[in-house]
Amino acid sequence: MKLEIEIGGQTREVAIEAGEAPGLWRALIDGEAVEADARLLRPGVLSLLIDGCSHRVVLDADSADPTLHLGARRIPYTVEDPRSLRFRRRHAGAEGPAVIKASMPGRVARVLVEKGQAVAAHQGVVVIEAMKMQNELKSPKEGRVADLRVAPGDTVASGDVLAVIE
Amino acid sequence: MKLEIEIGGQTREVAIEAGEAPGLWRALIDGEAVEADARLLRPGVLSLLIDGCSHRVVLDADSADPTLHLGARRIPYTVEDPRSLRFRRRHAGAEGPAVIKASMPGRVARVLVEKGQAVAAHQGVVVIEAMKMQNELKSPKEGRVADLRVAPGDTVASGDVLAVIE
Amino acid sequence: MFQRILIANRGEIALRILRACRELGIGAVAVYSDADRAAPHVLESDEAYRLGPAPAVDSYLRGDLILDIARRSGADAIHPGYGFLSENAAFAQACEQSGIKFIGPPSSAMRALGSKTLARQAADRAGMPRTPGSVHGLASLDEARSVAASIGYPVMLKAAAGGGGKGMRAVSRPEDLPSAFDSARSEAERAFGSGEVYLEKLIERPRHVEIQILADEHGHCVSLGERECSVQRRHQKVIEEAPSAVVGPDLRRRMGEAAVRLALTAGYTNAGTVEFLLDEDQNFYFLEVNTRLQVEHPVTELVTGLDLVHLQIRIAQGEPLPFTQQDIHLRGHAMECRIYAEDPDNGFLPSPGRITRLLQPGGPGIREDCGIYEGWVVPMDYDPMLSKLIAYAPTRELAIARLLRALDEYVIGGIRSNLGLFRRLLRDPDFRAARIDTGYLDRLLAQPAPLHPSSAAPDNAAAIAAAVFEAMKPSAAPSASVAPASAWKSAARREATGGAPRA
Amino acid sequence: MFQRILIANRGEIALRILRACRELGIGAVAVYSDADRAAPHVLESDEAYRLGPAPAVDSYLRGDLILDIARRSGADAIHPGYGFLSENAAFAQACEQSGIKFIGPPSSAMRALGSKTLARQAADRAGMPRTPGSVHGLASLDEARSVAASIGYPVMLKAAAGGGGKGMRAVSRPEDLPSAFDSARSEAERAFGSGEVYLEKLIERPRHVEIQILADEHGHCVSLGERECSVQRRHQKVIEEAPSAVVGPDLRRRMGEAAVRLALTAGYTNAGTVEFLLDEDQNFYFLEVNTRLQVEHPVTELVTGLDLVHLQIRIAQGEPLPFTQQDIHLRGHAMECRIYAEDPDNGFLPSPGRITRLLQPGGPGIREDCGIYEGWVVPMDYDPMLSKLIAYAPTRELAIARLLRALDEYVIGGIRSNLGLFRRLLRDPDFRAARIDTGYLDRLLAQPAPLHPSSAAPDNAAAIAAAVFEAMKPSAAPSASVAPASAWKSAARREATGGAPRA
Repeated sequence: MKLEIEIGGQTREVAIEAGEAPGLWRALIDGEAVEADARLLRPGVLSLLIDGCSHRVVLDADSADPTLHLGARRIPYTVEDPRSLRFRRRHAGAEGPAVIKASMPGRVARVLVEKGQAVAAHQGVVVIEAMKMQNELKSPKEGRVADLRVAPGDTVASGDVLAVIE
Repeated sequence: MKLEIEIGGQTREVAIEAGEAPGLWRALIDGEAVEADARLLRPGVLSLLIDGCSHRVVLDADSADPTLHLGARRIPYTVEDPRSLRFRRRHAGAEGPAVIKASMPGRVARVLVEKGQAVAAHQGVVVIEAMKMQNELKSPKEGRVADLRVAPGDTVASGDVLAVIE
Repeated sequence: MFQRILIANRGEIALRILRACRELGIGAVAVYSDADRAAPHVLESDEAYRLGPAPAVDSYLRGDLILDIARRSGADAIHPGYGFLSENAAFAQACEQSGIKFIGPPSSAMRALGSKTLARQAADRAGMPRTPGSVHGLASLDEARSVAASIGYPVMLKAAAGGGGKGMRAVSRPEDLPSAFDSARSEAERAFGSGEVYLEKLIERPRHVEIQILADEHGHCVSLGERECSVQRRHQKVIEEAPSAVVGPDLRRRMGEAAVRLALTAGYTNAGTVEFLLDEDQNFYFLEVNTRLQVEHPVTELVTGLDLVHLQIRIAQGEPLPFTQQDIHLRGHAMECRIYAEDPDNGFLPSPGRITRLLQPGGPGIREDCGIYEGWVVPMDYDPMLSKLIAYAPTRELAIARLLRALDEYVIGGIRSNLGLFRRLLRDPDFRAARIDTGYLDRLLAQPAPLHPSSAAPDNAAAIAAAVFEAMKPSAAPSASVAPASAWKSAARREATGGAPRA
Repeated sequence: MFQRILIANRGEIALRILRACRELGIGAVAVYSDADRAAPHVLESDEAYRLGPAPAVDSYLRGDLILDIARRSGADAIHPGYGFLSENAAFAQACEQSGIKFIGPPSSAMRALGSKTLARQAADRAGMPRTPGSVHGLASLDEARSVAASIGYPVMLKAAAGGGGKGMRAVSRPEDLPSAFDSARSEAERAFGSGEVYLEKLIERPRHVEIQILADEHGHCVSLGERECSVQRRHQKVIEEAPSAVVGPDLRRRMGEAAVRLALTAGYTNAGTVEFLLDEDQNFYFLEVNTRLQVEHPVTELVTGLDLVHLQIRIAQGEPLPFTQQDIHLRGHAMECRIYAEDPDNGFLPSPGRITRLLQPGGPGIREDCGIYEGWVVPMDYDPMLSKLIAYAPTRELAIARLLRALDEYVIGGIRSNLGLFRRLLRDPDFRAARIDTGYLDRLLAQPAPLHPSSAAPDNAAAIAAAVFEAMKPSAAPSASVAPASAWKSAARREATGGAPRA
């Protein structure tokens, strides 16, 4: 299995295959051969031994881009099969209307614009509230509210699209 | 769903169905109507509210007969659908040769008899060892070793049949 | 002896009080909102009753419903915890009138000390040092001008009903006073329903040092030493410790005596905290009284060896304090981290949601007062505190080392937490040297975070772990051989030698 | 300062030492058998190396492999924990010869105190009370007869190399001596490779009380008070506590001074325990020395506020003790339960296997030194200890209440454990009154267990929970209505009123 892994700001080419015994893996990482002994203690919790060095790795796979907790470090990463559609799409670069996404999970406290309305850059669009804190989402550019997907009282998840500015 | 539950030495007739809202259940237990609010916190861990009384119930389902941890109490039980085959088989009563089962998980330290050999009641048959402790399994009756299913060094689980005495 | 205590709270503090009830053989009655049906305090309670929908105004702030449940469940007493109704004198009074013991001070003492201006007057009666300034609400801008001129700039405008930094303004020049006065008043009005503000001299680089007191209903009151809570963000405490690194026995005694005097003057009973500012010359100034158990009470428990919730319950039952001031001995050092569901890398935005993974620390010297479990959905309706991680050790240095060890064992997945903030804070040279004041953390956060010692070059381990997780996915295709045999030779040879320690 | 310590152990004690290393900034090198690849001590280590197959003789007892890994991984020191190689003087000597520090006493002191007869001679040199009897191995049955006659029956035959009750025989009449002498000798020969046995006077209903000592390499030695470990089953400790309910300051001082004298006489360094029997008249008799850290060390840590593993490491680094005897103050009460994978309802048979559910206690005053996690497969190859649950509280009564509270929070599923035994023990009136001796637990277990207060009539809750679990199974058929509408009426009405507390 060949993978391209974006991790810690770098892209690594990793080829990996199961070794002779259960739990043993052989990897080529940017061409360098590495042997790893990996045991899944319970789902998402891995004990990884590489040349005697012991690593506790916890997988946090719920968000769009998965995250590893390697010891005390929190490391977001992306894994791509170089042939996959998503990979090509990401690497094609995206242009188009500006999308305003929820920066945290919460409830919509206020909607400050109407659909079709003209907005200035940095103008407030939606206010999200969670845990006694309010967060105002602003328009990234001058434009027009092409879509408005939430109303006051709605519950939103982090990353949900709230509005689209053209 | 109608069930016959053997629990704490008693047999209870329980009919149960989901209530109006998620987590609510309506039960008839030996004819008495009971409402329960049950939330599964994670697999096997249940928060049960009955008339305001709060119970933490943990299911331990791995053994042949499942066990509940109700607060600090450990309660083995069996659930039977009255129509099931197993139910009828259990209740038919079993007769026949004596079966010697492992009383604990462990490794077979010694086998004290041979297949076909005559044995006296209470004669040692197999010695199991685990955690620095040895446990000698004895024949429950006088007879003959009709079957011997383990050899020294074998690993056995609790309840595994070690030998059959006819 | 109480038969049953209703715990009018949620989260870690509800669980902590519930455990005290268990230990004293008292039934624990929990209440919950719809967001908390699966909360740990419900799971571990003896009885649990629904209050209402998730928002606090519909549930944990509904004193009427809570009193009704207390009556109907046969509870003798109500423990309010902290927050919610804990400093609500009207609720305490309603309990008193219902014959249900409110585990806290009498409502009269709560009223006398709950307003900051009234508390400043009480401090004067107790002969206690306080910051120069007014002890009544300012009637007008003119009065504000004249008070400010008499005490000298810089000054602080504060809301009498205040808390959490609302209605508070620092003013360094006379020309800024009018707008600050107006905005403080209107903010206080909005937040607390009272626009009363007063003025005090601003203390430069103060430490926040507070004294824990315990008073029984027989006129005995003791102080249990201080807590230093100078590490704050937006007036919210982040790390608390006992003892303070800069408070010696003499200062401790003087602050303790002042706090006890104030409590006795005000007819205070049960547990309470008298907060002070400590300036760079070791002068202390009365700040306010928290008429309840505090979040940070565990650090006092660890250095005194006492259980404050047990003692609160016993005091409320009318028992006299089982010790005198001379019996209180502080030993070792304790430090607490408030673990929050917030994202320090993203403006400290809240991070409610499902906890998908949870690995918790344990072992020597670690106490965790926790309100979460793996699978729990942290509601968006309440404050973001998940847990309190507390370390005890013989010295401050070792308490810090122990907290860092425990933080390294701690993993919270699915939501963001501020664990990383503590890993940074506890390694900061200024914090380690106890060079802290209430502005310390904001100054630290204004600097870029130092790189993690080993994060500069993300090592192979992370990439390999990611690949292993990918390869273990049920969907992963059976892999063909990916490397020429020769590439594995040295590895295979190394493996054949057995343990293969590094050379 | 050590750079790296190899931990030659497994389970909770390996994890506990590993945490101490972390806290002191020292790298922790773990070793593991094939049964322990997924063990917590491997997961949390900095480096981990395979020893060999599961049986201890092929892994944790392989001193040669362990020393080799220490050398190759660059470890400066080896911590042996307890059990395995911890009292193996030859291994300690091999470490000394390899220039790797053995964290424990010098091999010479281990030899001088490791044999019980040599230790009795050392006790005599230190002027320490011991049980009447021989201080050398018995050469013949005739010698045994004459010693027994001189001290008077009943007597105990004991193996000089003994431990765990092996090679031990109580003899109450002269005519029983010959067969007891033969069987003790052959049992000792089989168990320890040495048939040396000696004779001592049997103390009736003794308490087991032991003194923790710490000695640095500069001639300083202190005692850290006593632990009472009288609750034993088959000579294995089950509950330990500090302080003992029957040891007052004067007795504590005298026992402590005797223990320190013995350590200084024998050239002892590092942590050690001097065990005594205490008779009903408060006379104490030297029993033996454990030349290592003990399982029950946490109760001493909690009442002294010290960290014994930190101190072991510092002593091994050549540091002087950072305190003197006068600095040691005991405060509060600590009690430890040894949680085992064994089935008290079935002859205490071992219960290795997968832990399918694990709910662990926490909160105030609870420490857990634990070597398991949910999903861990408890190997059948080692002793059955899973975890140590330890409570600290201001008084013995509250420590017991706290342990009971924590035990109620604790659930171990998939295997059997002795949690229920502790729930029974801690409620037993004799235990609560501290009317205990080394025979106490065997007498208790000979009585039928009292019924659980609420287990006499298994209430509806258990049956309903079982039915809910059944109905939640993916295979459960969609249920048809099972009751006439009228049966639900009152319940529906109750629900409509909201919280629905019981009347």
